Amino acid sequence: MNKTVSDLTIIKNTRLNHDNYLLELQSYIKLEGIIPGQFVNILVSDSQATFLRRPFSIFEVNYHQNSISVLVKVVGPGTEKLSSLKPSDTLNVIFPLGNGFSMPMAKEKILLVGGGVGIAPMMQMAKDSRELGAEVHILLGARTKMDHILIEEFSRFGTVYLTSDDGSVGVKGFVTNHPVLLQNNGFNQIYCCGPEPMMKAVAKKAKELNVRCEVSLENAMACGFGVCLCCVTKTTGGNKCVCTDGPVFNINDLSWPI
Amino acid sequence: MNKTVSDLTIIKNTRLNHDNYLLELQSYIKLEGIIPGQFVNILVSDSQATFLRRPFSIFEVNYHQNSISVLVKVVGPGTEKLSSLKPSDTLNVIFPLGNGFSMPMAKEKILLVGGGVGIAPMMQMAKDSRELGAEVHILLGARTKMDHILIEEFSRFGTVYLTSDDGSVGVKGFVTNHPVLLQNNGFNQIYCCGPEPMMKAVAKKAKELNVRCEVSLENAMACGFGVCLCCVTKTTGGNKCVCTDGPVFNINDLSWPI
Amino acid sequence: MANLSINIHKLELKNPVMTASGTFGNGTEFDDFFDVSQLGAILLKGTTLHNREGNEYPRMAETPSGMLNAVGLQNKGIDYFIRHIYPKVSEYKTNVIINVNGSTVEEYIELTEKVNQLDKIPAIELNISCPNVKEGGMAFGTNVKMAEKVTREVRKVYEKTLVVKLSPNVTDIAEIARAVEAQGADSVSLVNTFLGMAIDANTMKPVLSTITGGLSGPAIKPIALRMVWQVARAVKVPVIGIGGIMNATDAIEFILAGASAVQIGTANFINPNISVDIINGINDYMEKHKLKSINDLIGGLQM
Amino acid sequence: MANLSINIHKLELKNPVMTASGTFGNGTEFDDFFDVSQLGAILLKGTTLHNREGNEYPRMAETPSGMLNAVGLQNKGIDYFIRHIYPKVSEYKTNVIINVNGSTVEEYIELTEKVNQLDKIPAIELNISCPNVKEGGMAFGTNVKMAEKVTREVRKVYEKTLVVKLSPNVTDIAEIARAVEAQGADSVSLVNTFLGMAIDANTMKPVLSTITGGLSGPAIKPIALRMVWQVARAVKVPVIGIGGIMNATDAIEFILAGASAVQIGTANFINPNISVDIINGINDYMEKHKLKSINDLIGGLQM
Ligand SMILES: Cc1cc2nc3c(=O)[nH]c(=O)nc-3n(C[C@H](O)[C@H](O)[C@H](O)COP(=O)(O)OP(=O)(O)OC[C@H]3O[C@@H](n4cnc5c(N)ncnc54)[C@H](O)[C@@H]3O)c2cc1C
Ligand SMILES: Cc1cc2nc3c(=O)[nH]c(=O)nc-3n(C[C@H](O)[C@H](O)[C@H](O)COP(=O)(O)OP(=O)(O)OC[C@H]3O[C@@H](n4cnc5c(N)ncnc54)[C@H](O)[C@@H]3O)c2cc1C
Ligand SMILES: Cc1cc2nc3c(=O)[nH]c(=O)nc-3n(C[C@H](O)[C@H](O)[C@H](O)COP(=O)(O)O)c2cc1C
Ligand SMILES: Cc1cc2nc3c(=O)[nH]c(=O)nc-3n(C[C@H](O)[C@H](O)[C@H](O)COP(=O)(O)O)c2cc1C
Ligand code: FES
Ligand code: FES
Repeated sequence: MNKTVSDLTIIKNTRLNHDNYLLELQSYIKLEGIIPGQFVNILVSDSQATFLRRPFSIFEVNYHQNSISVLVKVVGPGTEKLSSLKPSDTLNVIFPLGNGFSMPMAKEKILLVGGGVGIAPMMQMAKDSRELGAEVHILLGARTKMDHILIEEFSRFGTVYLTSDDGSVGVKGFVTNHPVLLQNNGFNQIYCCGPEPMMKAVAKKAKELNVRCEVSLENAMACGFGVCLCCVTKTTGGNKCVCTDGPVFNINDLSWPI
Repeated sequence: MNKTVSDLTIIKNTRLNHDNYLLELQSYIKLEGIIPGQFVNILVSDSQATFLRRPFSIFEVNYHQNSISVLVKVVGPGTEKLSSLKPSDTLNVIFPLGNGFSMPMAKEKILLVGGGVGIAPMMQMAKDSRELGAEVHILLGARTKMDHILIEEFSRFGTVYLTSDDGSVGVKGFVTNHPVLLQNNGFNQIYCCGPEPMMKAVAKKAKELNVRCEVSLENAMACGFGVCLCCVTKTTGGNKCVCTDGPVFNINDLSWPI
Repeated sequence: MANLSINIHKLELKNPVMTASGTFGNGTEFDDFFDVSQLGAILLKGTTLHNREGNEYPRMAETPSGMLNAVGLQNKGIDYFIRHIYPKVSEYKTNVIINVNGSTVEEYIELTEKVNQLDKIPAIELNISCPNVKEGGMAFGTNVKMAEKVTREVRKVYEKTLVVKLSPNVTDIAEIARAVEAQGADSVSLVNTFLGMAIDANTMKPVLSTITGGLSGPAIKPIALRMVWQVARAVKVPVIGIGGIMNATDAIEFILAGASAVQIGTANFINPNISVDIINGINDYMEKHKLKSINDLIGGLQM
Repeated sequence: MANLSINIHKLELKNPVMTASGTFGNGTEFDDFFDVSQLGAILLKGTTLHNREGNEYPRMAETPSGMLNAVGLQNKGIDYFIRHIYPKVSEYKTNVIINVNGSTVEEYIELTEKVNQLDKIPAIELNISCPNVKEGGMAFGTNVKMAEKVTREVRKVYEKTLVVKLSPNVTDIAEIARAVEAQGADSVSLVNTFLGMAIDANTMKPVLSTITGGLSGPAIKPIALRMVWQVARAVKVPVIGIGGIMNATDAIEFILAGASAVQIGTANFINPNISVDIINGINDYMEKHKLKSINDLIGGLQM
């Protein structure tokens, strides 16, 4: 769909754990053809500390009820404010933004890797990929058991694997320590979102395994729709905007030293 | 009491009419010896448009329940935000500030004149004056009947007279058109708060009648406790701070051309 | 509808609202949001003779009521522009203005000569105030002699409307404005960004890859407004006001201070529709104040 | 508790947190809120030789993340100060510094000579940057020659610590800093306020009686921080950072940029206790980052 600036109404705000909230937003503009990996840019009004909008991945789209949801991890004043909102509060949102993931084909075996709040774009991705007939595997990494959220929801769409830094759940260590990534499991594609060091490690692994891999970057943004040129990342084709040419990039196009 | 910076909790927010709200605030610091005409300076957090605090007259003090209330007229972003607050929300407040009115003696006949939201400091003034044994008369001016609020509450402490610009209630015209001010009614003192032109007109009248008169000014303030020197008014003794030397001034001390 | 049209030298604006260079892409990025032909003019992003990759990421820091940027004139160069972007933007039914940048006077001249060939570009904005490049940029705008020189030389090769964009990072901006006016500038636009800096106390490092960057947004509005007021009293050519304009009231303040037109910058990031909203807001204000023509508002500050 | 003590020339500070002149009254106004002796130093409000009534009301305009003031050095003059205020403030167990103002070099000298007699005043801050007075003030701070002259002449009559307070309304603040250092300044403090303006679109009038005023508050922080960083690299004397510091993190940013101490201004209006909170916040930060002495933090920016 075309980019739009629109007031969305909060239908539901669910506290998932100590610092993660799931906001469900009603749209009055008809939602159509949103691609997993696209994002929204939210104006956090009424907060002295937030001048610019705040970008969030689209966590899930519900075309039936014409709503989208975003997963918000509280890290500063903007996310703090968002986490405190209540049903019937409204948010001014620009969406849908960015390119989104390239979708797998039927029968393809894919691995979605999400670290921390980087799991956000993976829910819709898992759902849509499953619908397209792909075989979906989902590897989720977090610091501790307490930080792992939405495992059940993910497992509706694929096989879930877990890692935790402290070993309190799943395999101890980073996602790249998990056997599912260590061994060549015949994945056709790997999709990854999380902290940059994690994405680089996964990209490196994918390269070794010779598997096509896309990562979703989270560079700091001022506009979100390609006019300020603040969010650039180096690519083989020069500096590209993460907000329009991304946030999803094929790792081969990035100038990462991997 | 000494000036303090303290978080007060909203106990009640009552909508009085289309643009006036009465906020009742619980204090955890013991309230004592607050003088009618003193004010509080409220931090409106969570609003992009309000950097400085917002001053409000102390409308009423309830020593029993250790609370104070303020009357808020919505005129801009700060007052808008305050009007939207709910019980259990907290406000950071500096109080009590300013000098307050000189209290009448027992048996004195006094007239309190309030125009618009200038009625705010008059409630506690009426209450305390009545308690001191003064004979209290209260003249309230507003634009229309709809803008008149709290008449019943005022009438608990004295005789209430009304004017309205359009004549929809009380005497038509400004407060200075009301017979109670036009004739010499033997008032010992007149106390006035409202828009500056009104206060000047009342001051002029008081001078003609040769009645002692105090007015409460509302100059724009940055600090509220005498350090920025932004809020000055010209007096016979040079520029004085409205926030510390006032807000209440004897009209003879002001350099008003009356 | 009040009459909002105003001329800046030969440039005919249907209303005084333009978008600021570097904050509006090539205009086409706004097609999804509104018809940019409604604007008085659009300023394209800073253009140079050759392709420039700009500075390293991070290029942005949020600040209280503002932001720092260190983009550093990333653009594909004028030839790419002429081939790929010009055909699209020349379809717009509004004035499309190129923001011209160079690191030497010769570069400014060569670029201007190329732009001069473009029929559908009725004006250039000579950017002598970019704080984010190592060579040229702000150095031209903070030195009277250099500002004079580059204006004089560009004037020689350009006959259409020449706007010179001034830097606020100076002791006396009116002096620079008078100097470029004397060398033939048809208008001055101000302000570009203020040189600022952000530090991340946690990492103990500068936030921007370039350490310093340009401050924009409402934070700078009071200073920009003062400068526009000073310059409008110092020069005879029309002044274009820029700096922290977020709504119609802000725009009106600049016009009252003496600006004949305004540019909307950072506000576009926060509300992509803001520039049309501002046109409507100015119209409403004029109707409320019973002003028939925008000329009645320009410099209308009462003292 | 980390070691927060630091010396500025002969001035011994128990911590690097001072309050900025004109925002802290005479200190006594804060007695209800906290014990001001906890501070590294307090800067008294701008003092002149003779009584000054200051400018007409209105003197203040709120702006995005900041405020404009046009107080214009209202004070009762040095003789009144010596008689009525000095006895009180000299009781404080911290450094009490006078902010010295004049409209001529002679006035600066005469005032300094009087202050020199006061045992309990270990330093003066020479204000050559007040934007709100018709004569003198900022004119001294925006001109190298004049800044040099007033510093040189005052230096001749003053042997205690001489801090010169710089104006940010200049093209090259490092140049001015170097100039006053060469003339004997023991330290420079920066920045004073930025010249700005506010207009009320409704009334079409300037908000301030003086039309322009001085901008302070977080809005100016990114520019002030950049200037402190530039000056700290340009001079050898200690630098005192000022401008929009609202919390400990802001203060730490200035110290990382090279400031040996900081001054808290407008923040005092919003939270009268902020200066002590900032001392505690700096201490917490140093403990968290395992820094033993404030010297380890000064200029600690990693690039
Ligand atoms: C395309 C995109 C998609 C995103 N999707 C999500 C999502 O689905 N869920 C979610 O919770 N968050 C997501 N983020 C991150 C989210 O935008 C930030 O957490 C948010 O803007 C922080 O705002 P704040 O005011 O709470 O904190 P701030 O005060 O702005 O920041 C707090 C801390 O986080 C750091 N930080 C903030 N933004 C970024 C960034 N973009 N890159 C690196 N560091 C940063 C700051 O430097 C600071 O240290 C996404 C970001 C992008 C660019
Ligand atoms: C000592 C004192 C006591 C006060 N008591 C009360 C009270 O009891 N109840 C109440 O509702 N209000 C009171 N006020 C006024 C109140 O402080 C302002 O209405 C409030 O600060 C406006 O904030 P805002 O953000 O809503 O509007 P802003 O955006 O700050 O202002 C909206 C409009 O009101 C004007 N304005 C704001 N403050 C003042 C002022 N001080 N003088 C003149 N014009 C002003 C502005 O110029 C603007 O046009 C008092 C003011 C003072 C100084
Ligand atoms: C991200 C960004 C990029 C900019 N690029 C340019 C540019 O290329 N050329 C130019 O003259 N000004 C550039 N500017 C300055 C703006 O045009 C404008 O002068 C400045 O931002 C102040 O206006 P504002 O506060 O409304 O944003 C840029 C500003 C920003 C924020
Ligand atoms: C109301 C007010 C009055 C001031 N008076 C003086 C003064 O008398 N002398 C002086 O050197 N600076 C004066 N200043 C400037 C401050 O000391 C400080 O340099 C400036 O406000 C920037 O710091 P801030 O952003 O923390 O306020 C004044 C500032 C304000 C806001
Ligand atoms: S965030 Fe502005 S171009 Fe990407
Ligand atoms: S408001 Fe600051 S002195 Fe009165």
